[in-house]
Amino acid sequence: MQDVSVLIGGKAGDGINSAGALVAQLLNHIGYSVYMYFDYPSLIRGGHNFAIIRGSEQNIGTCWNTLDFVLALNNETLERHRDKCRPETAIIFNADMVKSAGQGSAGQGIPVNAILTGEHAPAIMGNSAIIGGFAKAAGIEWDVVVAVINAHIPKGVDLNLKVAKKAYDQLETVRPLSRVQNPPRPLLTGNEAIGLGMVKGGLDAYVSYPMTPSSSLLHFLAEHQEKFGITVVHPENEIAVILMALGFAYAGKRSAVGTSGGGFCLMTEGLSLAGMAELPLVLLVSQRTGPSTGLPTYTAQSDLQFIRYAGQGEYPRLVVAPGDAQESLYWSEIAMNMAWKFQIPAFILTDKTLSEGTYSSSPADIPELLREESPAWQGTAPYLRYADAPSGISLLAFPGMKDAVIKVNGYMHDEAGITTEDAALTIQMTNKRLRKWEGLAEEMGRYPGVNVSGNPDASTALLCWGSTKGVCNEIASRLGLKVIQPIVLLPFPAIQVKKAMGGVKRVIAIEENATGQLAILAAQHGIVVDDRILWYDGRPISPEDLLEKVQGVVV
Amino acid sequence: MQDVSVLIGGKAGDGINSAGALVAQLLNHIGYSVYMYFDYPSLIRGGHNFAIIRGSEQNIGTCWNTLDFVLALNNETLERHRDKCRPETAIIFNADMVKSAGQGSAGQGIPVNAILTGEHAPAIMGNSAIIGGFAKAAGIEWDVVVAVINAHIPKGVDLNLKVAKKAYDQLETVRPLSRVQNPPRPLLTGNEAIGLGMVKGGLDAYVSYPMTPSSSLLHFLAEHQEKFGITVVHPENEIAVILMALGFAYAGKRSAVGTSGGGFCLMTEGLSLAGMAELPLVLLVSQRTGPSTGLPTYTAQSDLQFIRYAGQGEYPRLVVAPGDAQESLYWSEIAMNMAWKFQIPAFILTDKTLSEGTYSSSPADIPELLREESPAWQGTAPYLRYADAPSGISLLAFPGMKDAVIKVNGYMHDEAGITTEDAALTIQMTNKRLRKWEGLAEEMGRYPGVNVSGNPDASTALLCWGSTKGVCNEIASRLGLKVIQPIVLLPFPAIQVKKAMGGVKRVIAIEENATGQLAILAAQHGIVVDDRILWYDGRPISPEDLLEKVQGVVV
Amino acid sequence: MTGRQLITDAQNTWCPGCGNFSIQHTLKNVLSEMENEGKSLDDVVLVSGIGCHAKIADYLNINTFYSIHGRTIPVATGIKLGNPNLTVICCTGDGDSYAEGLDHLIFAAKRNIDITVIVHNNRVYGLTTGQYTPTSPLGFKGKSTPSGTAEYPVNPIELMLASGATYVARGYSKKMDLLKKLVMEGISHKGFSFIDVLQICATFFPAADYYNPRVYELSDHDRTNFESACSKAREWDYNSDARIALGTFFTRSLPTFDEKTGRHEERVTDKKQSLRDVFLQKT
Amino acid sequence: MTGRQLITDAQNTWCPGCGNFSIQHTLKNVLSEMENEGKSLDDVVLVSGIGCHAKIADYLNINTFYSIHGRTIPVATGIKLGNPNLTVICCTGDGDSYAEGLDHLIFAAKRNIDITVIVHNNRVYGLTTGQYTPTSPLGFKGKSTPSGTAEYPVNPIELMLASGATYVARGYSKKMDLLKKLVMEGISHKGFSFIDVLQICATFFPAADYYNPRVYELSDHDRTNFESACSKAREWDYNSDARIALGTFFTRSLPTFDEKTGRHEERVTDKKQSLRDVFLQKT
Ligand SMILES: Cc1ncc(C[n+]2csc(CCOP(=O)(O)OP(=O)(O)O)c2C)c(N)n1
Ligand SMILES: Cc1ncc(C[n+]2csc(CCOP(=O)(O)OP(=O)(O)O)c2C)c(N)n1
Ligand code: SF4
Ligand code: SF4
Ligand SMILES: [Mg+2]
Ligand SMILES: [Mg+2]
Repeated sequence: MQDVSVLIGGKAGDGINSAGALVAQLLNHIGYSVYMYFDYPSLIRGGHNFAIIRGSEQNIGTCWNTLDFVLALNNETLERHRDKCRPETAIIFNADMVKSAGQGSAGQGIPVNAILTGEHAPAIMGNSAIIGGFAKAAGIEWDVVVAVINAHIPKGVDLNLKVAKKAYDQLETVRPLSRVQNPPRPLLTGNEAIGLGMVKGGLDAYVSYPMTPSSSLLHFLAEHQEKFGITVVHPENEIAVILMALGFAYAGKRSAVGTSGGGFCLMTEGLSLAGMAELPLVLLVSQRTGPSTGLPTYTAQSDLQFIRYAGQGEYPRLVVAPGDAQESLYWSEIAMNMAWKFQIPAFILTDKTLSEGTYSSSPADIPELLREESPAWQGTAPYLRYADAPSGISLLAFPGMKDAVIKVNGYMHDEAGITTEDAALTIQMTNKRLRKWEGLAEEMGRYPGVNVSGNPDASTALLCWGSTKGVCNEIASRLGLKVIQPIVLLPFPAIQVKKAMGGVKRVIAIEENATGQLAILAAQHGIVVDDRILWYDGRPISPEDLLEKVQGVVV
Repeated sequence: MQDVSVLIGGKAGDGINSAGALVAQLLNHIGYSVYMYFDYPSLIRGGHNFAIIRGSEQNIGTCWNTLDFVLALNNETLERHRDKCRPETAIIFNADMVKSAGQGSAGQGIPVNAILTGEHAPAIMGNSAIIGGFAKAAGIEWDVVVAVINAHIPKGVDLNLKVAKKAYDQLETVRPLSRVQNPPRPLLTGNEAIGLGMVKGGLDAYVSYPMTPSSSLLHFLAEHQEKFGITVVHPENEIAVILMALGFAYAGKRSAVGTSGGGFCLMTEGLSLAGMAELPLVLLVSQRTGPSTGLPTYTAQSDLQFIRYAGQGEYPRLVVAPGDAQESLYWSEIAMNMAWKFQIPAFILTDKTLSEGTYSSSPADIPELLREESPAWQGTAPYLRYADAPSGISLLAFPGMKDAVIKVNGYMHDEAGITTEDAALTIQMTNKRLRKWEGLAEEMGRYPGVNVSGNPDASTALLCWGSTKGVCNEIASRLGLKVIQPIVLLPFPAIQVKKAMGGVKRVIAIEENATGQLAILAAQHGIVVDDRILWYDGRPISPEDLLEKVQGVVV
Repeated sequence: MTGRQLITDAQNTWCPGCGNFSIQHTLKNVLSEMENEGKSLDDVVLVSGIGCHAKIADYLNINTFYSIHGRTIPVATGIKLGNPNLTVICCTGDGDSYAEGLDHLIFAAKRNIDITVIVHNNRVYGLTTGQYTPTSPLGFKGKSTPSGTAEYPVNPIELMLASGATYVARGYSKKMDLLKKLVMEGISHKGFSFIDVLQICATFFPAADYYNPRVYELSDHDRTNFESACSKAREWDYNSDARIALGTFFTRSLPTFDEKTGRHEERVTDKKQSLRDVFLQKT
Repeated sequence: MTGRQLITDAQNTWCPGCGNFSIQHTLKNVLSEMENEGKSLDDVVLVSGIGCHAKIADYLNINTFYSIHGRTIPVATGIKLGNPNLTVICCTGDGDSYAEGLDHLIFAAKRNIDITVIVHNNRVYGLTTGQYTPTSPLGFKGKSTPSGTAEYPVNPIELMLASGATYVARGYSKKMDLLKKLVMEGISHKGFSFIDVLQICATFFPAADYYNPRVYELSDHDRTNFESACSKAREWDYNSDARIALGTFFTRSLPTFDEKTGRHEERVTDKKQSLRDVFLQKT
C-alpha cells in the first residue's frame, strides 16, 4: 500500500503551514488521501515550526514518526527531526540556510536565493522553489505542480511557477511516488469543515473573539461571509460574544460562537442563560493544553467534563466530538439543526489536532442544505414563548411577527415568559426543560453517533474520542483490535456503545488528558474501562507511542 | 421533649428577618436550640416575607409545617399559612392590619399604632410590640425580653423596651414554654459562621461582588473588617473579584471570595489560573435555584458537578459542603488552611438555606486561631516558585523577601515559573500539580469528613449533603434509619463513606436538585444509590414531605 | 396590533415612590405614541439586565429579553444586527452597565450601534439591598462599605462622550415630560443613544431633595458642539455640589454599525452554490 | 540584591524590529536606575496579561505575575492592596486592556490605585496573528475583518482622562529617552499612572513611517490643566491624520485607594479576642 510522509520545517514566519498545504495538495493531486499535522510554538517569528504531511491510499488522521522526505528550510529542522529519518529519507533543503543534509543522507540542496534573483522574484516565493524541488524528488509530474500552484497560490501564479520550475529542473527524482487512482479531493482543516457544516445547517451569524485553536474558523467564515451570506462579528470579549449570539438567536437568526477553554469560561454564564431561556446556540470549543493559558498552540482533550456541567443549574445540551474533517462537516450541520430543533445549546468539541489538522474529504460531503426547523408558531395569539408540551419544546416566534409578544427570560418564568417564584411552576418548568433530554437522546439515536471500526470480532477494544480516531484506527488494524469512538458524547449513546461492546472483554481508553474523562463518562453508563492510556504532553499521541502503550497493556 | 415553632410573616420592608432573629434569641435565652428559616421573594418592599423559628431541646436544622405560634403582621400571613395551623396554634397579630385571627383560632391582637403613639415611638419599633406580645403569650419572663432587646437592638433600647412592655402587659399567656436548662448560645447564620471560620483560618482579605445568597458574608465581613483586621473589597465585577484575590494571595495575604452560580461562572477562568499558577484561594459558592438568574432568593444544590470540573484543564481542588452553622465555622477554617497548605483553590459549597439560615452554635466553636502554613522558603537563592517535590508542593515566598524572584505563571512553566512549551516538562509539571490530590486526600482523611448519624444498625441509609442534614437527621431518627452525610465532597472520601455503609442494604439519596448530583459522584466511587428523592422547587424539603417520600420508597 | 394593552398582568413589586414607575410610565407613553404614529409595536424589543430596573421587562407587554446582570447591551447588539428593522431599547441599571458590564456600554458607543440605552441610574444596587455603585458619591455607606466608599464616582456622561456616543442625554425620573422627550429623541436618533436617568430609589437612595433644587434644563446649549457638551458634562461630577443639567448634551450623525455590518444575507442568491464553490476551491 | 542580572535566560521570541524590545530595554534601565537610587528590586512586581507584550514577564528577572488575557489590572490591584509597600507595574496589551478587560482599566483609574500601567499599544492583536483591536484605525483589515473594520477606534488618552486617571501620558517605542522619563514619572507618581505606548508591531502593524513624521513632544503644556489635557488628547484620535503628541498630558495629586482601603491588619492587636467578641455578640 502506498504511504508517504513528508516533513517541512523552518522558522515561524517562513510560511511552513502554507508550504505544507501545497505539499498536501501535490499528494492529493496524485490521488493520495492526505493528513497534515502542523506544529508551532506560540510566537510570530523565529522558533521552530514544522508540518508533517502524510499521503496514503486509505483515509488517515495521524502521522508516523518515520519520514520519507524532509524539506528543511533551516538547519534546526534537520537537527530536530533526525530521529525520524532513515538512511533512505530524501532530504531537500534550502542551500542558503543548510550546508549539507548530514552524513550519509540522500540530500539535495536548492539554491533558493539564486533562483529568486534569477527570476526577479520576491523572497516570499522561496517556498515555491522548495515545492518544485520536492515534486521532482518525488517524481510528481510537472502538470500536477502547475495545477496545484494555479489553484492555491492566487497571486503571481506565473512567477511562482517559474521559480518552482527552476528547482524542479535542478533536482533529481530520488523516491518516486506511484500515482493512486483517485481524483483529487477537497482538503479541509477541521475548522474549515466545521464552518462549512455550520453553513449547511443554516448559519446566519458567527460571533467570536480570537483564541487559538478556534481562531481559524473565525478567519475562514470572515473571509467568506459575503459568499455565505452570513454576518461575522468579532466583539470586545467572549462575554459579549455569547450574549450577542443569543441576541441573534432571539431575533430569529441561527448563530454560533467559537472559542477555547479560557474564553469558554467567560461564556458559561451566558450558557446557563441559554439553558434557562431555551435559546438555541452552537458553540465550537476547541481544546488546547491547560489549565489556564497552558500551551496555547498544543492539543488536549481535557475539557469534556467541564463542558458537560458548565453553567449553574441543570439543563440539557448536546455535545458532539467529531474525529476528522468529514465528521466535523457532518456533525456541525447536525449540531446547528439540533440546537434549533430543541432550543438548546449544542457543542462541537474539538481540539487543536483536529481544528488545525488538514484532512481529505469527499465531494459527497456537501450534498444539500439541510435546515431542520423547530415547530413554528402559527400566529394564534396569545403567543406563549414557553408553552409546555410533552416534548418540552415550545413553538418558536420571532420579533416582528404580527401579534406575538415574545418574552424570553433568565429568571424562572411561566409559560408566557414572565418571572415567577412559584414552587409548583418551578417544578413544572424545570421538568419541561429537562424532558428535552429524552427527545434529544431519541433523535440522536437516528444518527451514527458511535463509530465502530477495526476487527469486529476482537475481544479487546480501544475506546477513544475526537482526533485520536485516526491513530487508534491505525493501531487497532495493525493489532487486530476493535475501535469504539462515540461522536455524540452528550446525551451519551450508552445503548450504541454497549452494542459495539458485543464480544469485547477488555476496553482500553485512549485519551489526551491526565484523568481519563471519557472513561469516567462511560463508567457512569455502566461501561467498564479496564485500562487507560493517557497522553498529555500537548502533542497528539503518535502511532509508535500508542502501539507501544497498547502492547504494554495487552501483553 | 420541648419543641416549638413560631412563624412571623409580613411584607418585605416590615423587618421580618430581624424580628424573627429576636424571636430566635428569646427561645435561645430560655435554653432552646434554635433554627430559623427565612423565606422572601426577590423584591424590596411588599410581597410576602416570613420566617419560621423553631426551638428544641436538641440541635435542629429544619422546620416542620406545624406551627405553635403565628405572629401576623398582615392578613396575608394568616391566609398563606393557615394550612400549618392547628386549633391550638396561638395567633398574635397586629390589630391595625388584621381584623381577626380567623374562626375558632386562639388569636390575640396587638394595637401596635396605639402603643407607638402612646410611647411617642417611631414606626420602626412596631416589631418590638409584636416581640413583647409573643413573649407574654409564650410565658417567657420579662427579664429575658430585657436581656434580648438589650443585646440585639442597639439603638433606642429603653423606648423599645417600653413598647414591648406595653404589649407584654396587654396579652395573655396561652402556650407557656418550659425553660430548658441550657445557657444561651451564639446564634449564627451559615454565612456568619463561614466568616468566623475564615478569620480563624487566617483570612486577610475578602473580595466579593454582591450576589444572593452570598452577600450577607460580604456585609458581615465588611461590618467587622476593622475588628478582624482584614481588608474587604467590593470591586466592579466577579472577574475582578477573583483576580484581585489571586493578587492578594501572590502578595502573601490569605484571601477568599464569595458568590453564587452566575457570579461563579465569571470566576472560572481565574479559577483555572489559580490551578495552573498554584495560587491558594478560598471560594464560597452559595447555591440558589438555577439555571441562570433562576429564583435568586431560593435554594438549590445543583452546582456540585459544575464546581467539580469548572475551569479548563485538570487540577486539584478541595470542596467542602457543611451542613449547618457549626460545621460551616469548622470547615471554613480548614478550607483556608488547606488552600494555603496545598496551594490550591478550596471551595465552601453552601446553599441559600444554610447561608441565610440561623443556627445555635456552641461557644466551644472558637477555641483557637489555627493557621496552618505551607512550607516557607528559607532564603537560599535561587528561589524556584514551582520547585518539584514528591508532594507536589513547592516552598512559598512572597514579593519583598530578599533575593526571591517570584514568578507565577498561567502558561505551562518550568520550576522557576518561566514559560515552557517542552513536552517532557509539560508532563512533569502536570504530574506535580495532580499529585497534590493524593496528599490532600490523605490529609482530609484526618478530619471527620463524613457525618454518620441515626441508627447505626439500620439497613437503610439516607445519603445527603449540605443543608439537608437537619431534615434528614430528623426523619431518620423517626424511622430508625442511618444518615450518611459527606462534608468533604472532593477529594471524595470514598473509604469513609463505604465504612459508613457497613450493614446498609439500601441507600436513598436526598438532594435538592433534579438530577441527583451527589448520587452521581458517589456512584463514581462504587457507592450504589438505590433511590433518589429529588426536590427542586427552590424550598428546602420539609420534614413532612421527606417523611412521605422516604416512606414511599421504603415501603 | 393596535391599541395594544401595554401593561401585563404581572404583579408590580417596586417600592412605593420608586422612580422606576415614572420610567415605565414614560415608556408606555412613548410606545403608544409610536403606535399612534403608525409604528408596529411588533417591531420593538426591550432588553433588560438584572436589578429592580429590569423588572420592567415583566411589566411592559411588548417583546422583551430579560437577560443577565450587566449584559443588556451585547444582547441588544445581537438583536439589532440580527434584524436591523427592529427598534431595540435597553433598560439597564447603573450596577448593570457602569459596573458589571461597563465595557459593553463603551463598545456600543464606539460602534455606534443603533440602539437606545436608558440607564435607571439610582446610584445604588437596589435589588441586592443597597450597596454602592460606580455613581454613588464618595463616602457612600452601603452594606459592603459600612464606613463609606473610598472611590470617586464615574461621570457616565463624560465617559460616553469620550467613547464616541452619538446621542448623550440626562433625564430625571421626577421630570417626566422631559424624560419622554429624551426617550423619543433617543429612539428616533439613528445610532447609539445614551440616556442616563437620575432615578429615585425610595428605599436606598432617596435623593429627590438633593436633586430637586439643583436640576435645570439645558437651553441655549449647542448640542452639536462637542467641547461645550464636555464642559456641561463636567459641571456636575456626580459627587460635589453643583447645578445638574438635564437634557441632551450632544448629538451627532454618523453611519451606524448595523448599517455597515452584516446584511450579507440579502446579497446571496444561491447559498448552496456558494458552499459548493468554497468547498471545491480546497481541491 | 544589588546589581542584579535583570534579564533572565529565557529565549526571547519577539520578531526582529518589534517595539517590545525598546519597552523591555526601557524597563531594564528604569529598574537599574531605581536600584542605583537605593530601591530594592525585591519590592517591585511586574504583572502582565497575555499577548506578545506579556512575554516581558519571562524576560525580566524580577518578581512577576504572568496572568491571563485582559486581567492584568485586577491582579495588580490585589497585589498593591495586599502589600502597599510594593511597586506594582503592569505591562499590558491594547487587546488586553482596551478590549477584553477595558472595565478594569477604567476602575483602576477611578479608584486611583497606586500602580503604573504601561500599555504596549501596537493597535493589533499580535500573538493571535493580527486581528484589529479597539485602537486600530477605521477600516483596518485583519483576519477577522478582511474587508475592513466598521468601527472607529477609541482614544485611550481621552477615556483615561474621563475616568479620573491622575497620571496620563503617551510614549512611543521609537523615542526611548522620553519613554524612560515617562515610565520613571509614572512609577514615582503616587496614584494611578497610565502610559499608552505606541509600540511598533513589525509584523502586523509596522506604523513607524506613519508615526515618525507626526509625533512631537508636548512642551509649553500645562499638565495640571485638565481642559488643555483634553484638547491635546483630542488632537489625534488614533484615526484621522494629525500631529501626535507624546509626553505627559495630565497629572494630579489625589489620595490613593490603597492608602484609604485596608491596612486594618496593622490596627488589630488581639485578633483572637475580636473573634470571640463578635461571636459572643450573637448570643
Ligand atoms: C453575575 C451576577 N452578579 C451579581 C448578581 C446579583 N445582582 C442582582 S441585581 C444586582 C445589582 C443591580 O444593581 P443595578 O444594576 O444598579 O439595578 P437596580 O437594582 O439598582 O435597579 C446584583 C449585583 C447577579 N444577578 N449576577
Ligand atoms: C480569554 C482569552 N481570550 C482570548 C485569548 C487569546 N489571545 C491571546 S493573546 C490575545 C491578543 C493579545 O492582544 P494584545 O493584548 O494587543 O497583545 P499583543 O499580542 O498585541 O502584544 C488573544 C486574543 C486568550 N488567551 N484568552
Ligand atoms: S429598592 Fe429602590 S430601585 Fe428598587 S424598587 Fe425599591 S425604590 Fe425602586
Ligand atoms: S507580532 Fe508584532 S508585537 Fe508580536 S512580537 Fe512580532 S512584531 Fe512584536
Ligand atoms: Mg441601581
Ligand atoms: Mg496589541
